[in-house]
Amino acid sequence: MTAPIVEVTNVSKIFPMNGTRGRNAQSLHAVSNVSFSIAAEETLGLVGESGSGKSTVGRMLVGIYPATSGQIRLFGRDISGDAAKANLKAVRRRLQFVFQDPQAALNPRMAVGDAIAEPLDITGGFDRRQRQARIEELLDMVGLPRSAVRRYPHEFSGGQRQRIVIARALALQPDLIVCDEAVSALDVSMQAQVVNLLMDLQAQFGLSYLFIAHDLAVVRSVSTRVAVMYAGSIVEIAPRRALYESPSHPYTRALLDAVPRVRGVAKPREMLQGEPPSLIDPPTGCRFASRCPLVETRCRVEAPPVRTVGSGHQAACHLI
Amino acid sequence: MQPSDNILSIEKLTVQFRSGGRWITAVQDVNLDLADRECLGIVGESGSGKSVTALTVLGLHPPKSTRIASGRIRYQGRDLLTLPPRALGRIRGAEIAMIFQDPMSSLNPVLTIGDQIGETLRIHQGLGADDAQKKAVELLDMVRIPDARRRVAEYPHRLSGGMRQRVMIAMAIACRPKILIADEPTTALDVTVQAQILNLLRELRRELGMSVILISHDMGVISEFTDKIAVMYAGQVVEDAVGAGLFEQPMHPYTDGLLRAIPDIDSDTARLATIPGSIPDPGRPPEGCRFHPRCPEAVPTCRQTAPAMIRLSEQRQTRCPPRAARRSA
Amino acid sequence: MLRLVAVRLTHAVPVLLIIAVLAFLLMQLLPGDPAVLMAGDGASAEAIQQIRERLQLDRPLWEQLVSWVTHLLSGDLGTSLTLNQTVVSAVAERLPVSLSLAVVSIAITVPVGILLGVIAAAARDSWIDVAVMAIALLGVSVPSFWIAILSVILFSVTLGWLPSAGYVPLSDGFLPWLLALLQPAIVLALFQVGFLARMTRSAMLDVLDQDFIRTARAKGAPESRVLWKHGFRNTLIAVLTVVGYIFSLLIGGSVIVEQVFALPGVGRLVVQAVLARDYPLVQGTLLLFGFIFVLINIATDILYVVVDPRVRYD
Amino acid sequence: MTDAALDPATVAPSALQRGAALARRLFRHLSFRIGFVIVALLVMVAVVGPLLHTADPTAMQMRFRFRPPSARFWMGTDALGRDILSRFVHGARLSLVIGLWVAILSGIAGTIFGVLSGYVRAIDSLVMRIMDALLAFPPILLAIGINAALGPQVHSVIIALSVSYIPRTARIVRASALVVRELDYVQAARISGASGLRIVLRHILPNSVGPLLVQLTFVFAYAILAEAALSFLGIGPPPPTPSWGNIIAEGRDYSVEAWWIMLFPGLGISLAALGMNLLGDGLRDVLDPRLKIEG
Repeated sequence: MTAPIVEVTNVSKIFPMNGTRGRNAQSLHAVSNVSFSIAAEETLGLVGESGSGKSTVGRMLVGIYPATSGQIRLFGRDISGDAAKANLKAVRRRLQFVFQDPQAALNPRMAVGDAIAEPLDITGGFDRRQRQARIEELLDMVGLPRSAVRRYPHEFSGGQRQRIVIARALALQPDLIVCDEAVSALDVSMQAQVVNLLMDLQAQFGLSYLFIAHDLAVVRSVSTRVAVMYAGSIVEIAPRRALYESPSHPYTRALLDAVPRVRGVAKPREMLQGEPPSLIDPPTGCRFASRCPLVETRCRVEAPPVRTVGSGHQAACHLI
Repeated sequence: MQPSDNILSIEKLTVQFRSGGRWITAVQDVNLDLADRECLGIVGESGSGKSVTALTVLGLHPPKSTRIASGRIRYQGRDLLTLPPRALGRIRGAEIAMIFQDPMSSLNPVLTIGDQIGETLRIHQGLGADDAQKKAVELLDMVRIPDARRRVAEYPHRLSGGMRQRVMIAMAIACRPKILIADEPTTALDVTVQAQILNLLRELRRELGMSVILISHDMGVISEFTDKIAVMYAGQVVEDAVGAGLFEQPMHPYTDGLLRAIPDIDSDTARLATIPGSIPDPGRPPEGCRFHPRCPEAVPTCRQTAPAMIRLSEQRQTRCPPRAARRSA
Repeated sequence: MLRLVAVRLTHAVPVLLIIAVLAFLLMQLLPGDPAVLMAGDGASAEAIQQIRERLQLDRPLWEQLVSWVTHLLSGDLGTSLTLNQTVVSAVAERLPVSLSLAVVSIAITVPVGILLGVIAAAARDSWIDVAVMAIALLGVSVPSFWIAILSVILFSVTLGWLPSAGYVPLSDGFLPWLLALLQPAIVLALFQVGFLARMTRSAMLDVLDQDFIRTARAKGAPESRVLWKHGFRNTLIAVLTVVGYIFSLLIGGSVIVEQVFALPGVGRLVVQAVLARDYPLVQGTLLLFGFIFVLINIATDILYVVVDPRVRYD
Repeated sequence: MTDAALDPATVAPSALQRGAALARRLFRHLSFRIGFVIVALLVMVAVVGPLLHTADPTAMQMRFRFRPPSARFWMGTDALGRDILSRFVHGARLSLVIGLWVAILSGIAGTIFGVLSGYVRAIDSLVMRIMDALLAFPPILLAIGINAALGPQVHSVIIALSVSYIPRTARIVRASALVVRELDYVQAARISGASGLRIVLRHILPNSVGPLLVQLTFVFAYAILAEAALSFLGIGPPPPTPSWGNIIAEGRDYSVEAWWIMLFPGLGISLAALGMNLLGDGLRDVLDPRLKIEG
């Protein structure tokens, strides 16, 4: 197996809180001690509820936020250390991002062609003809007519706009695309179309995805491996079948249980009470302790170690 | 089914919006019945007209840009659509209550939650400020908000999304309504919180003997929660069914496509089935059956004649003549 | 709350300082030799030199600035060139007139403007809305000095109902005071009523589109309650901001209205000072107005916290 | 809408067609239509008027003092026997020229300050403090002060009023820059390595044009009113210049006997301000219904 293209080691992100300075300064521990890797042509699904830190992880990966501590290596280069800026610049072309809201991800005053070509224009080195040819090629790839070039985003539906955003992301032939809730804003029928498009593009170009989503079913359908985040930490990471068929962390089990099923009879629920802890002053022990049905005394004091449960299957829980 | 069984009947409802100087039909010819203590689910994608239908029941659609082109909404022998505003006001919140999708924006940010819950009681039961506040605490207890006595004086922005939706529910059940309309009540919430809220609604429904109309785009939520389901597409009900039959044997190609397009959490799928194309422009719905441009089973007549609902059995209706014919054959 | 006031006041210090420097720099903007300009045409060389010395114009710029700010801190704004009194006493003498005018005018503006705005928003797109907004639009389009003259012709000259000019101090009785101020205050209020009505309407329309308004209706709340308790309460931040801005309009407007109605207020003083090239007086009054406006802004900021629980300053 | 965009057979409209479509939407708006007609009429009066009506606005004819409106003097004559119509026409030209310049100058300066403080965080608080301080002076008073310093001339009126409207314009541009710069499409550009200049030029400015344009229409209206007020106070363009405010100031002493002297210029000011305000209302509703801009 070749070296992974993404290696994230013990990364944390702490945001200083607005308006609190000096004595009672507070900070938000959005991501704590997260580690994972992504291999070439692989999709890592990252699931979690709102505030779990999954989106922050994605943003750190493309350099929107610098990591507070830990190491992020992309394509073998460290984008978190001293040479972060230069290294990020070197790998920038190989990175792209697809946002949740296709409405906000496109400048309403920019024609679709110009939007798609923006990464080309920023990088430079494409003449008029090459630029035009690439735009048309990209439109073909995502299944939009070439006549879209001179149209504006408001003339398209949500699903079509997301295709435009994907075309823009593909412009420079990246190797890694971070999809942050990329299909969450779409209706079911549109969602299926865009998911299939992403899969086709991956097969065609050998892309890797970090696929961030709250919808567990969608994540299962696209991912090779899946990581589950809770309150800033990864609680479990496993190949998809292992995660869905034999989840070992109590949170993963509860999460899977909580999803309403269309087919088949609902299983008796082991329903989670309460809500995730505040990340301004996160608990010392296991962050899931306050809601865990199996909680023991040590869970409240001691942070759980990461245990290997099976091949590529790890979970952070005292009780495994 | 006898009309007397139904606590609420929507009959031939057609609602239009004004857009760019034209009237555009958002809801067309919708018929729905809600029996006493029943839970009716309305499922559909955005633009299907499901929320508009629900809002029309309480007259909460924007009055200037909307018109009811036809139809009746019968509740206890009266037509809600022709009721004078004051009479409708006495029903709103007291007999028919409603909760909405976004608990963040649905609560008034400058009033305490106690004020807002108490307001329902002050309006309908003429309670004084102190009594209303006391009742508000009881209601917060009922929706399982811990530490209700302290929380009652909080402002909405201090509560989490799940808590706010509980406050909305407390507000809605304050006067023990006969009908609760829940418009995408869990869409903005996380899945574990969604489970809590659905559970709470289920318990309250039993405790208070309410009938419920649940609107959602999520087939899973609808499937687990409701007794009767109507599927809407482009402003029309395309199929309805009592019980789980709809999921086992959909009688409309749209329902079929929708169910196939949902990724399955319990198995590894290689590739999702899709419905080609996109939802039609409500200003220019297709001739004939509204689904025919996207339908894999369309036959020539589908392009020409707009189909009516066809009754298949006591439990089922569909707007797809070819499927109906195949079934009876 | 006290801490908040203190914090806001300290935040205002740099703004006040910049205002003081701006007022000072205004003097320096004078093309050519300010002393010559001030002395007027055909003044003798000695007279010019005298002015130059009195205003310390012969000293370097930064020294002038330091001396200006130091004097300012001790409450000394200099001496008027034309009035034979200090700037502070000249302003203090006229301030009650301007304040009286402002109070009466605001007392008219706020309720009328808000009421018109809320009514128009409630009756959105109906003929009532169109009519109310047409009136508001006229209010912000018709020049006040012109309407003042027309109003004097009608109410003072033709009908003889109201005095056409002059001020009666409050110590001479409330009614005469009010009567003297009524016409100028109404004329002054016209623009602001129009402005406030337009802004209130658009703020209301914004709020009335919000989800919690639908919640209130779903509760069965009567329309008047929806409008005021849920709608208007949420526009208070926007309305407060506009009212704060109206104070600055009021100061500007009073300059004109005091002129037309011959009210001996600060606004009239400024105009006289400008026409007489009495620069220390111009500077001093500008500074005063700037300070008042900053204080009003602070008051507005503090009131935000009162009307909206979400607003917090740390 | 979505189907047409997807259909490869339909051709995307050209920039010209898009412009025409926007114009059609604007003209469907009643306020805009009325405002446009009023402003167009005044512009015609100001541009064509002096060519058709060639009477010298400053020529005094003592024989014809205080003539009421008649076939010969459509708007009558003033105390010095000058033709009011002629003065009115020149006043219109002056008002519109001043309004236009103030809108342009405060628009340019306001945009620069607004973008700078909205995009470059480091200088935001300094720029905004200065703007706050400028804002502390009511426009008319600031104009009086600057005018006093620069002397009573047309260009000092323009400079004075431009300066007084910069803070408000800067705030509007800053507000939209603050919103736009957090939007996903700007993030996307950043991820691709876009420079700050590119983000400002391609993303922030194009999306601030709407609010800016609306604001400047209102500034135009206020500038006309403010110029008239300054002239009326005797601090505007010096007396022989035929400005609307001057005419009213001169006619004020005879307002009862010779009402026509002050009537027409007053109507002129009101109409000009009304027309621009109506245009602004229309632009606001059509360009961005959620905008709340005024002054």
